[in-house]
Amino acid sequence: MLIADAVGQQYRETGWFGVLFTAILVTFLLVNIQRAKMGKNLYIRRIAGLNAIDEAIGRATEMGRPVLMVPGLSDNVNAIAVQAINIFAYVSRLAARFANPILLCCYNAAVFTLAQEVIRDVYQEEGLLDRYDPDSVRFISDRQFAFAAGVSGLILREQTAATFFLGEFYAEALIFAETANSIGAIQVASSTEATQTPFFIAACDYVLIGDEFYAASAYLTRQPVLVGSLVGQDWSKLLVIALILVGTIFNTITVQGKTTQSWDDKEGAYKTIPERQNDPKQSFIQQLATPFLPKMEVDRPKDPDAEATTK
Amino acid sequence: MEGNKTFGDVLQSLPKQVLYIILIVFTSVPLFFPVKVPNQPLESSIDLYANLMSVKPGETVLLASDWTNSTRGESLGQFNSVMRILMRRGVNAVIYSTGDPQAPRVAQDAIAKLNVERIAAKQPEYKRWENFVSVGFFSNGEATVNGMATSVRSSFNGKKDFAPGRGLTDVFESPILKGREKVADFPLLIVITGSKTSNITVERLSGKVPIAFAVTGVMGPETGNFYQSQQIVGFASGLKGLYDLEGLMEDGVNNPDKSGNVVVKSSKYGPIPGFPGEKNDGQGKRYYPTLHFAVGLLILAVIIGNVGMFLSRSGGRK
Amino acid sequence: MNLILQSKVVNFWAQPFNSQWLWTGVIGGLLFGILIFLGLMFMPAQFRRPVVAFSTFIGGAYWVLLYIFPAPIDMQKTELATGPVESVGKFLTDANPVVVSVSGTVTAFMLGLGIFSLLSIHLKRITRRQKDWAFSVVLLAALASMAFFGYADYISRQGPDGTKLDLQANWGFVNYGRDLLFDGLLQQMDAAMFSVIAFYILSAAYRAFRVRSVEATILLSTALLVMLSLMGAVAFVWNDAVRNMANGNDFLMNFQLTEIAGWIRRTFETSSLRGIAFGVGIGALAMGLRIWLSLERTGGGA
Amino acid sequence: MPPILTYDGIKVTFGVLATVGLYSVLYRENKFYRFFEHLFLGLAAGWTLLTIWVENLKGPWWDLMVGVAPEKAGDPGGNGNWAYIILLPVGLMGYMVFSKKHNWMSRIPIGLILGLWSGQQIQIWYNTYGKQIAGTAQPIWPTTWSSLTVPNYDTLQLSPEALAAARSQVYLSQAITNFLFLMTVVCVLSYFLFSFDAKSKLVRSASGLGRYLLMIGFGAIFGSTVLMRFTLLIDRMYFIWIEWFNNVILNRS
Repeated sequence: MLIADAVGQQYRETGWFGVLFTAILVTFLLVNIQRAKMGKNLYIRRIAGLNAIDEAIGRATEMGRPVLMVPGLSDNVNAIAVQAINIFAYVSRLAARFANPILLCCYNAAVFTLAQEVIRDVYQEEGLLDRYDPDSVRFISDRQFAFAAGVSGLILREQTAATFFLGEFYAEALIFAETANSIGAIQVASSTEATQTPFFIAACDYVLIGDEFYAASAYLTRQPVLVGSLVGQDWSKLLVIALILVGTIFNTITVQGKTTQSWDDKEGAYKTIPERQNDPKQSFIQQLATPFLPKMEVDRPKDPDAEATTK
Repeated sequence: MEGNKTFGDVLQSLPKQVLYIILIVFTSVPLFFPVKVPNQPLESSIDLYANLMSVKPGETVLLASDWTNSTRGESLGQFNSVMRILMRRGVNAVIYSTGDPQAPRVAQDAIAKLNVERIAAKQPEYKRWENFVSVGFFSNGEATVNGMATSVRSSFNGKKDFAPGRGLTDVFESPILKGREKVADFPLLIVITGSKTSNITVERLSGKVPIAFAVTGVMGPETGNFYQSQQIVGFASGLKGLYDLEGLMEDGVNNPDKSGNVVVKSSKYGPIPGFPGEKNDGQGKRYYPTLHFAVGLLILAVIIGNVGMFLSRSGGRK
Repeated sequence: MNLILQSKVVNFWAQPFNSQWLWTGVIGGLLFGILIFLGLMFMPAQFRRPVVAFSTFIGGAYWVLLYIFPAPIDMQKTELATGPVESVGKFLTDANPVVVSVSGTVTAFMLGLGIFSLLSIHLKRITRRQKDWAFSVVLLAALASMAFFGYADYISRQGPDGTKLDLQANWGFVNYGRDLLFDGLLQQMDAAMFSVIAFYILSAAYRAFRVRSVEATILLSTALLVMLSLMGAVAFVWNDAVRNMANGNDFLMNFQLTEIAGWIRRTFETSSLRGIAFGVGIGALAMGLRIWLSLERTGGGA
Repeated sequence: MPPILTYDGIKVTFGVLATVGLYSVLYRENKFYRFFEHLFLGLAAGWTLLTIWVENLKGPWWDLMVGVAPEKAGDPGGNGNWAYIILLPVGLMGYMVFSKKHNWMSRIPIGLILGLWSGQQIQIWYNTYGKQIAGTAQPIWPTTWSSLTVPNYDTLQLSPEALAAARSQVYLSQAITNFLFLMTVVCVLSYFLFSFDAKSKLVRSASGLGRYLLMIGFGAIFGSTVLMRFTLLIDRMYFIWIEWFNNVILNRS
């Protein structure tokens, strides 16, 4: 009984490791954000796709055609959508200065709300609120292919000169990319869905691959917080790499040995088996990742309103 | 300009519309002439089949049906095959959806069609409430699945389905949900999806219950990732996976056919029977041959483009 | 929290269905909410960021706590917690459905904003007789009829004999209307738009897949190999050829098309996806952290 | 009665019209497409409007707030938890976004949703990636040299024990594969290191290699996902030619 008080389910056996690992990552991030805030200037490597943004907007201005932005098809307002909107805030700032019309098409109402709010702020900060048209940030549809149809319709009718597809994109990615390509618009694209990236690579001018998307706002705005967190992310990646390498070594050594035991998840216990090589599952790193939880029963007093509460 | 185009340039700049028309022809004509294509099932498909066949009759599985008609081309076939296996082995199913508000209806329609087929074949009907309950749709997928990790009962709380003669009744009064609290009380969780819900399920439930997937081809690679790290026990991906499944239902695994030769071998499993003679093929059999023509055309187009490029390059040098 | 929002036993927070006390509570709560609303409206500007930051923090705090706070071991719903730690743990797990419905509800209220945006844009277009205003009429008409038939159909399916409507024979006008609009049109258009991608793949591949650079060549050749391996017939023929050549030699058997493609996918596809996933995952974690603690300037953090 | 005049016939015909209408954009943007595009958007929006109440508010909010009516005599029914009403004003704050003066208030509900999302990220990170990290760490040195590649278990007849033992071995080919897998993951990860000076030779070569390995991965992804796209087109063609033209128009089925 005491054990239940002392250790929670998630800390049994090696369960604590997951929590600890996450904690370390979080610390990495916070520490580096702090470092950056204290004015330590940190290096970021060049990201080709992002330098294209200014070029694209410039081109749109010359042609006097609108810039179209799509913050992905997130089901709800989440970090990916927020990140996309952060980048679009930068884009709209430039567009606002050049008095270039913008068009921001949203898939989700909450994202639409946020975008509406953020973009308005941008124009306000630039002191160009008179140039801001609330209808330039639109909700199109929250049905994937209705959205696809609507956006490609807009691209074709408005003859957009530059298009930005940044965020969570799925199958519709290629519809946007090819439609934009057919009217010769510059496309800067990125999907956090790795499975869509090849299609963007095939059809778009500039593609941000995977993580570059999260690096974007730091790269563009150089806000200390963002840069710091980016460095923190790198540290975290190095930690993951380190863990993988250590794990590989442990694993390689472990399997050289032999065993007559094997863990049975259903039983929640070891059972004896004829001799064979060690299962990599029994190596140190594997046990950290997947704790072998023995069965454990704790009996407690029954709840008087149990009937009522379980109804 | 148009005049002095070399042959290479022409090959490189075929008008889109022409390609499109050819594609339509290539994907239409073969439909009228279905043929059986030889095939070797993928290991992941065999694992899926084996796991489906290993559920004991009378047991109840969780079935997340997260597809609608927009991925009908792949998901409907997969759903049908999975349901056929469950029905024939007398396994009950608790059907819920986190993908699309419409998914439950689509699933029920599909089951209704399968029942017509069963009755025609003099097999018992797969009855609502006694063989399957439809829990319905959950608008906040992440959180619901997260809740299932701690207690299925609390996350399905208040959901109702039609009980014969009683109208809408709390699903937990259904015989097939008797005494099932935790997700671990179910022998298998099957996710048939056309969207990302499969990832959500793995993130929240992996390790708590055996999970099997039937996903659309585009989700295949990601799913393979989970499969390899043993977060899921097996999966069918896209039309290929479906065609595998239909084949396995015909031949079984390590299972000699009439003429005694084993069609599908796997050292992982003992003999697993199939359902020879019953209606096993559906969409897979119908679409898979046509797919060959479509992909063939794609490859051809790429080759033509490259040939054109080389021609005009060498032309440039002269 | 679960005491306030999910108590099943009657107490101050939970009242029987349709009892006058329940409605008193509802109205009282509403008035209270309106007061807060007004309070916020006239609150001095310097408190705005803190308020937003607070609401964000509270939201995240629940999941973080749920993650790090010791969860009771093997706790059944019908059991009582023993000791303070357990009772907090139980509270957190029990609160799960409440948090779910809270986030779900707040999101749901937002949905209306989308419709609002659509209406404002298209009504404007119609009243000002702007270009394509006729199509805006189509859009609004479709919106109205879908909503009407959908809701009428939903109503008709409530109650004990709702199951009847699973059979087309028992359908009424509204059921047909909904079926035609939803299954007949909306779903079909979904599928149609989805399948348009096939055309675009063809044109994109034709245009872009040229062996210009090393990278392009690698990408192209892998793609071709995998595609071929997934074409059952091709794979079968190739494998057959190899099997005949190999006659029993295990090593040569590895050159079956499916083997090669499978190996590439297992070795490179999965691994590169995983590499990307780690990066993106960490990115999302970092972003989540920054948002949760409102460290960012633009975006949700105010 | 000919199938074209039955309800199902009409329904299918509508579907075909819509499909053709949307396909017409492949030729070029035209009024026909524009009509179906707006029809599509309208229907979708109507459906959303419907789901706001039916799917997202009635069950998860209203019913919890006002409780459920007793079904049969003696059944107390579900109690209502009136405090849920407080979510209404919170949700409505989002609508302030259109106000010139108080638009900031829309950030409160958004903040709440974002907060819930961010918290979950921290909660699920390890559950998602922990296993994959461990799964990436595989033995890269063989345990046996008896055979360089994995023997074909199907051909050699082994007792279950012997088979299990044989399976537990790591053969050279597996070791190499594992190594390549490991290398790909590591190189790809280091390709996404942004803050390290590219002068460091190790990082540069690793990330350079990473980019090529990525391309192999992307190629494979393209190859394996492209088929699905065609499948859906084939399904459409089946719908038009078989389900409509053949079964409805020619009335052969």
